[in-house]
Amino acid sequence: MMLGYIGRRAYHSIISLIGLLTLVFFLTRLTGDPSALYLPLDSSLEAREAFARLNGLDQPIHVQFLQYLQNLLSLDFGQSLRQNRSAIDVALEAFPATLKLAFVAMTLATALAIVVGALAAARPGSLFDRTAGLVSLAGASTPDFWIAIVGILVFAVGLGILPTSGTGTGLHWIMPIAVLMLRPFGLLVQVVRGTMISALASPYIKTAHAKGMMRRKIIFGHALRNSLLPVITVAGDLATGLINGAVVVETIFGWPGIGKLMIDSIIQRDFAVVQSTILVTAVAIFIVNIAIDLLYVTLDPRIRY
Amino acid sequence: MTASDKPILKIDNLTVDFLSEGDPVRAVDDVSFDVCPGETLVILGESGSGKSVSTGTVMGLIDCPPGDIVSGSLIFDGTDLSRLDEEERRELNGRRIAMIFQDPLAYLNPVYTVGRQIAEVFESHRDGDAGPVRDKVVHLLERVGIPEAEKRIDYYPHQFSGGQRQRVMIAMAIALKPDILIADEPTTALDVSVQSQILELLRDLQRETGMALIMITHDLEVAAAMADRIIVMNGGKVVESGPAQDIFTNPGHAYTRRLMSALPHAGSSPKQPRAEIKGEILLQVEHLSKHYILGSGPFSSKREFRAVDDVSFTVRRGETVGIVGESGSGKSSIARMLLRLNDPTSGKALFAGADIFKLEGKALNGFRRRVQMVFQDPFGSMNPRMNVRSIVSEPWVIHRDILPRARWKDRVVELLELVGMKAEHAERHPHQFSGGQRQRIAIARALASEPELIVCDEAVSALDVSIQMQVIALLADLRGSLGLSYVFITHDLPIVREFADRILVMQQGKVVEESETEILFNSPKHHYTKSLLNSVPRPKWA
Amino acid sequence: MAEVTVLSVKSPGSLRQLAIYLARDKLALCAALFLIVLIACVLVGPLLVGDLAGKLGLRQRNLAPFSLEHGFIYILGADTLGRSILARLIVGAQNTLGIAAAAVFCSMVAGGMLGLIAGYSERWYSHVILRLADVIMSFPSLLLALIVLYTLGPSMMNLVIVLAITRMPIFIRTARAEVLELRERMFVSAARSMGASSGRILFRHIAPLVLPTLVTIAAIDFATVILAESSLSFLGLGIQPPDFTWGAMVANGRGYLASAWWIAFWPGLAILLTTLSLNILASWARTVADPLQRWRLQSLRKAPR
Amino acid sequence: QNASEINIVLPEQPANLEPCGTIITNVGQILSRNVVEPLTVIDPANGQATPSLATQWTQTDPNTWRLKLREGVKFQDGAAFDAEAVKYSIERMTGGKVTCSNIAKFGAAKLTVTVVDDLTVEIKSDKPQPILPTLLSVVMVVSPNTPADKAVNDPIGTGPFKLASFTPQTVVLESFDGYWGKKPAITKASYVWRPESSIRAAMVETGEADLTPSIAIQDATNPDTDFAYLNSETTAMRIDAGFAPLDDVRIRKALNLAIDWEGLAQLFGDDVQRASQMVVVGINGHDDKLAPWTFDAEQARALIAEAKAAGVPVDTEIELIGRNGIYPNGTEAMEAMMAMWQDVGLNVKLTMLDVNDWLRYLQKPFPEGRGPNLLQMMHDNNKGDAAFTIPIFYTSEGSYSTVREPALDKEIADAMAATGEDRTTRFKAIFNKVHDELALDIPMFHMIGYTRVGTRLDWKPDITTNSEIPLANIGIKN
Ligand SMILES: Nc1ncnc2c1ncn2[C@@H]1O[C@H](COP(=O)(O)OP(=O)(O)OP(=O)(O)O)[C@@H](O)[C@H]1O
Ligand SMILES: Nc1ncnc2c1ncn2[C@@H]1O[C@H](COP(=O)(O)OP(=O)(O)OP(=O)(O)O)[C@@H](O)[C@H]1O
Ligand SMILES: [Mg+2]
Ligand SMILES: [Mg+2]
Ligand code: NI
Repeated sequence: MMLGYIGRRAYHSIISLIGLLTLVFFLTRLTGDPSALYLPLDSSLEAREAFARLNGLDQPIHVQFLQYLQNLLSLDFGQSLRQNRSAIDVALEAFPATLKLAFVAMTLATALAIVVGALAAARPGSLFDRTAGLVSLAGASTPDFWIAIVGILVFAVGLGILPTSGTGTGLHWIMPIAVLMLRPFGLLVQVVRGTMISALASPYIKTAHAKGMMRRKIIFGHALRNSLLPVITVAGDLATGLINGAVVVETIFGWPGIGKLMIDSIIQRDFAVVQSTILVTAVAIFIVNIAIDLLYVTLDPRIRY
Repeated sequence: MTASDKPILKIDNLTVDFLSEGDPVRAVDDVSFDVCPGETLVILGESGSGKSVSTGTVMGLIDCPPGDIVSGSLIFDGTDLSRLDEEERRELNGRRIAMIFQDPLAYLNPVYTVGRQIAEVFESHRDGDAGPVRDKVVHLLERVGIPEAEKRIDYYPHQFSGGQRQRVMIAMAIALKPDILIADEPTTALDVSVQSQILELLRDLQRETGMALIMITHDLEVAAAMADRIIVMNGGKVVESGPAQDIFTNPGHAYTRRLMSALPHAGSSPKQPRAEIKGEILLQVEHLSKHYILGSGPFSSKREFRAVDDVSFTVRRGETVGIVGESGSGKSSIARMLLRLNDPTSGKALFAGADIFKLEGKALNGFRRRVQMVFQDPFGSMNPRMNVRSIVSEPWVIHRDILPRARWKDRVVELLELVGMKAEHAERHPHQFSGGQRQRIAIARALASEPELIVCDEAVSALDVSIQMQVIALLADLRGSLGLSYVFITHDLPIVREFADRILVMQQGKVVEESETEILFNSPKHHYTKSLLNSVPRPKWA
Repeated sequence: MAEVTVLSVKSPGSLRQLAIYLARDKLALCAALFLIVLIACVLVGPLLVGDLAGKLGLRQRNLAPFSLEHGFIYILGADTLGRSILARLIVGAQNTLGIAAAAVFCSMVAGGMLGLIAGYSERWYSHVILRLADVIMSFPSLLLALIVLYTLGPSMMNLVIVLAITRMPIFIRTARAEVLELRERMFVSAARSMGASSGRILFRHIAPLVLPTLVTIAAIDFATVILAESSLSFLGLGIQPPDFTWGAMVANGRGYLASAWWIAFWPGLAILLTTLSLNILASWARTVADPLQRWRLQSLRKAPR
Repeated sequence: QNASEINIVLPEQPANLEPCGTIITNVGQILSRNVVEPLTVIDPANGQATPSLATQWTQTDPNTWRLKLREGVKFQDGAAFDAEAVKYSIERMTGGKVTCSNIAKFGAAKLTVTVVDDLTVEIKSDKPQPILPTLLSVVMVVSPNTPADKAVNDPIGTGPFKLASFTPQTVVLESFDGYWGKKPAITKASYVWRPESSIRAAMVETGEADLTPSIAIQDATNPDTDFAYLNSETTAMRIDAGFAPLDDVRIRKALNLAIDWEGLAQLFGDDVQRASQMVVVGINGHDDKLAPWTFDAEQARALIAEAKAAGVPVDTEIELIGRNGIYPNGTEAMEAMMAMWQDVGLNVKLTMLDVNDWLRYLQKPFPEGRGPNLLQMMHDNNKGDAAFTIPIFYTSEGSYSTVREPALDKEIADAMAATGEDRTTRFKAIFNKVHDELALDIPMFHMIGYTRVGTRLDWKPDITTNSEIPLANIGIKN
């Protein structure tokens, strides 16, 4: 039954993926002819026309699309106009950096948020609850670039304990991860807290107390487990948000990831790269969503599809 | 077994309030009682009289606030329970004091297997005795009579029947052989034979370990069978207490007297078949089957379980068909199918000539107005966000033509009063009621839509005898005046005998016997029916 | 947004009652007062200081805060064109809150609605909704913005549409996740057995239990949307100068974090306080709406002892 | 880290390393004169071409130039540098198979290259090319092993450094032992990129990097490390003279007069120079004496009133088209200017566009349905000659031009054909006419760039820094 479900989902996902790519293909072309962007400002009209011809941009759009589909069949995702190489290579090269960042940041944020949120929910209105709420919300609603730049100014320039940016050592991870975590952390703390308060008022929590279970186990075993559904959903959404949108961190800290690549190629109308990055992230996002849906069934036996 | 006379638990002057905007609700008022090792104390009392709250206080399960322990001392084995810190409390709960909750579904965590939930008792109190926890859990489940315990241990609460969940609850409570067991209506969903098995189990435990038992029950036969001493509560106060036999034979307080006289089994006045049930056939069930697909996890192997197996019966207009039978024999499953809440695996059910399972749109809507159900688990069947007023008036919102809006408010109060509740209860939410009160709200809601057929699934099981009689009388009255029909699922033989015209006896998904009430009681044919009728508990002192 | 939940609590004299509940939670009271001040700014701010917000002061660029030399209106300093930050905060509130509220509200309502349907129904359209959510999640918001810009042109309406659409999936998926569990509850069966229509079950029985989580998310999304808006104005889709929002003010100060922190700080603080207030109110509303928690806000009069 | 290894942090990642794209800032700053070398180099002081791979050049007829090539030069892959290689490189540029940005500098000229002998080539053009040696500064000579039909990311040239690696994080150059010239002090240079100016400045401050070009003025706070230099960029507003009321010269003058130039300059720093023409000092054709417009709101109002009296529809809405991110504080400048114009009574409305949208307005063909508009723009001429500026702005065919003045066309054509002193005076005359008489545009400022150079390095930026950072010129202090 589960395998059947996965199969069905995969099938649906492939259809949506094709739909997505088609949509992207036609819609990106609505955002203007890129020829002028690739040539110096003072280049002539003829030069621009020559460029369009060279890159097949002068063809009617449906011809371009058929060509694209045909190439897709032979796993050719097009050439990047900007980078002089295969677009899918560009996308795949950028992806791991983002994935690593997103994975570490989300894992940490979720774990931390669960602990903090659960403890806050255990005693609503307590000092811990209020402080945790304020701090996490402050983190979540401060502009990320603000935190990033101020962080660099303080920790790298002022105190000199962390490198400003770049990749390499473990120290290089600290600030990007911290910045990336803030919003997911803040949001998740709130979600965990809210659902946990309701869960903690359920009768089965009384049973657990009557059994003499440890408070910690009651909170994290019983109440948390029952409130995980929205939590993992939101976490999943935030994770996919990071997969295609860790732009600020990528640009400021110089992690060459897919978010920055996507923005650049959109602004530059590097269509093949736009399509390829969307393909790569979409596959990742679809997989995450399927995984989350499967998780629901494992987490709550009453759920069925 | 000798009950030592030094009380292991002594409660003095306990008063508990529930606070809210406005005046506090006094749930328990100056209650004192004690219980000695090996002794069984039965608490009888009106529904809503504070039985659950006062025993909940012993385990520290009343949330304060909004609960408020105004006064009282709780001494357990020499320690003052109100002075314990969290860790000391934890050490006591489950190991030395255990509790069987009244409402088994709500009190089981829906996302864990029952096995795991029972195992947690062992894990929370890791003591010397080793041995695989799982084996112990299986053993416990077997002791409480869960069939196929080895497999069932990996199932989730929602895959159990009402009575089975109750037994899981019991297994959980007796896991560590506590010094005191508080059993809050432990047998409300159990058929008589399983009930006697459980009662026997409890007595065994008392013999083995000298466990003190505080048992709350509405069932006078059970009370008589178990009690050494009895206290009777009414309106939050203890109105009478004393040795069991004295109370039964010589009740002092007016309420106790009323209780005893309401006992339906006392005078088994042979009932004449009522004449008016010759009406047309309202419901005709043909070869109904329900097979559940069972599996413990999303990826585990599946197997089929026949919960309802080729069941056929009919209900005439104005007739009451009682369904009795083994716990887990598929009674609730039938009810749910008749209400179109679960799809049957096969079979037909015709309501007023139309196949219920094929109804769509308007016809379905009309059907739902004409048929109502009182669920076995009343708490779960009410939206926790709605207050009683909106719960009871919901049918009128759905079916606009039943009652003009202006009348709703009065009608809600009327209905509540019919089932023995008060007008002020209308503004409260479900969690603020006792088990019996919730059950009555559920009945009031079922009556609100003025149906033709009500499926009652253990609808009066949590009510004390006096209120039970009041409700039954109400139902009978409606049957007479409006021609209502009932499918009345219960474990309580005296009640079906009193109320039902015809009875189906079920065992393992099959109807093993069906006949007129009096015929069944006087000359049961199937051996299971016979065993049911014979296992009526006997007073302890007899 | 908080009002939405509150309205669903029908209790006699509910408005007065709510005021009493609000007074019981000091933090929520502060939050509400802050929001009232904001709303006042939105309504009368432009009349009071409207001209000052646009008045150039090229010779007092980046004026530091806390000096009264140039008058009280410059107490928070001046921005890169020497305009009073205080005046701009007041005037900017209108656009900022207007856009964010509209976008968040639309995405919450539309997303929540679709999520309810997707979770409750097992028909084909619930699959379609979910795959749609997948597609939106994979579709870069920037690209969407560009496309809208090129096809529909810049306008406030289009901006809100873009922001609302991109924020929708989280509401869809969260609502659905909760519904998956809630629809298995007994009271849903009970309602169904009474003949309640799917609509009634969804909106009367299930939605009130889903809403608190959605409101929590929406409250934090407020900040996200304000900041996202400013990045869209970079494309020309957002609010265009001389109009501005707090998000644009923050973005404007981005380059000056090292030299003139106050330019980005004050609008950032305004965003933060707004989000914070909304969250505090959301969590207060959650308590009000939950009968099991409502006692926290009631005056519990104990019996004399 | 070795003392002779340096780190450079650039504002933008180079999208590719195609040697034919060195006029793109982030490609040129890495490749130009480091990996690949041009035939000639422009002297920043006077705009004249000086020898590089070509050592001598003579104009044999108006259309033909003969170059002598440097001897003993080798490509980094071992191939020999000779006339064939030069021919190959030029043909690769002009062949149309590779998108070549540099070729734009040649306009529509058709070039034919003939090998005269091993170290001599002749370049023939279809039109007279008086400044061909200047143009040759964009001809980067690549190894004949470079594919001719495909843009590359692994350029091979004759420069003192060869490409060691190119990843999404960094580009590394290492010194090339076979270099024909003096051995540079630096042995290895790593380039990384961070868009945020304050971060780049911080990286040099903390020693993580040694050099970063183009930091924002507000980050250039340390006089010891931060150098200001005129960066050859000139900002301006183009007036679309094709629409009323902008077709009236009084309005155009009023536009120039209405701006508080001193105040506006605050946005761009103390060192910024007020511009009166579209090229900077040092470019052939720049007229020192041409005075910029000054701020005179009264006169602007008077001119507008006068025009109004003459029936010019001065109340028509004028669209002010800006481009996001065009230069630091560009949006602020637009906001400020709009406010100032509104102040003198013109109905100006600002629209900020993204690059691609803005480009439609910049280059011909202009979009249909536009009305009177002012376009924010920036012009960069670091190639030494006003020929890279005047025709595109002011001739009828010029790709940015909104002017149609046959007389002016003629004047420009003559100037373009002229050489030497004559050429200079003619260009100056055109700039004067465009500014004082026609007021065709609103020149704003000659922009200033700031570069932060770590204390370890001995180097100063100059006007060419926006297009190249020759590592060979960088010394190490000790
Ligand atoms: N949380 C609560 N808030 C307010 N009132 C409550 C709450 N819980 C229980 N009560 C009230 O306290 C009284 C005692 O309830 P309790 O559950 O002890 O009754 P009970 O004797 O167990 O009844 P039953 O036999 O019906 O289970 C009831 O009137 C009930 O309405
Ligand atoms: N959702 C389910 N999935 C799997 N098995 C189920 C499910 N619901 C009920 N069962 C099984 O079907 C059988 C019949 O259950 P049902 O609830 O109909 O019993 P019942 O006759 O109402 O018993 P009780 O008197 O104890 O309430 C039980 O053995 C139970 O374990
Ligand atoms: Mg009770
Ligand atoms: Mg049942
Ligand atoms: Ni009973």
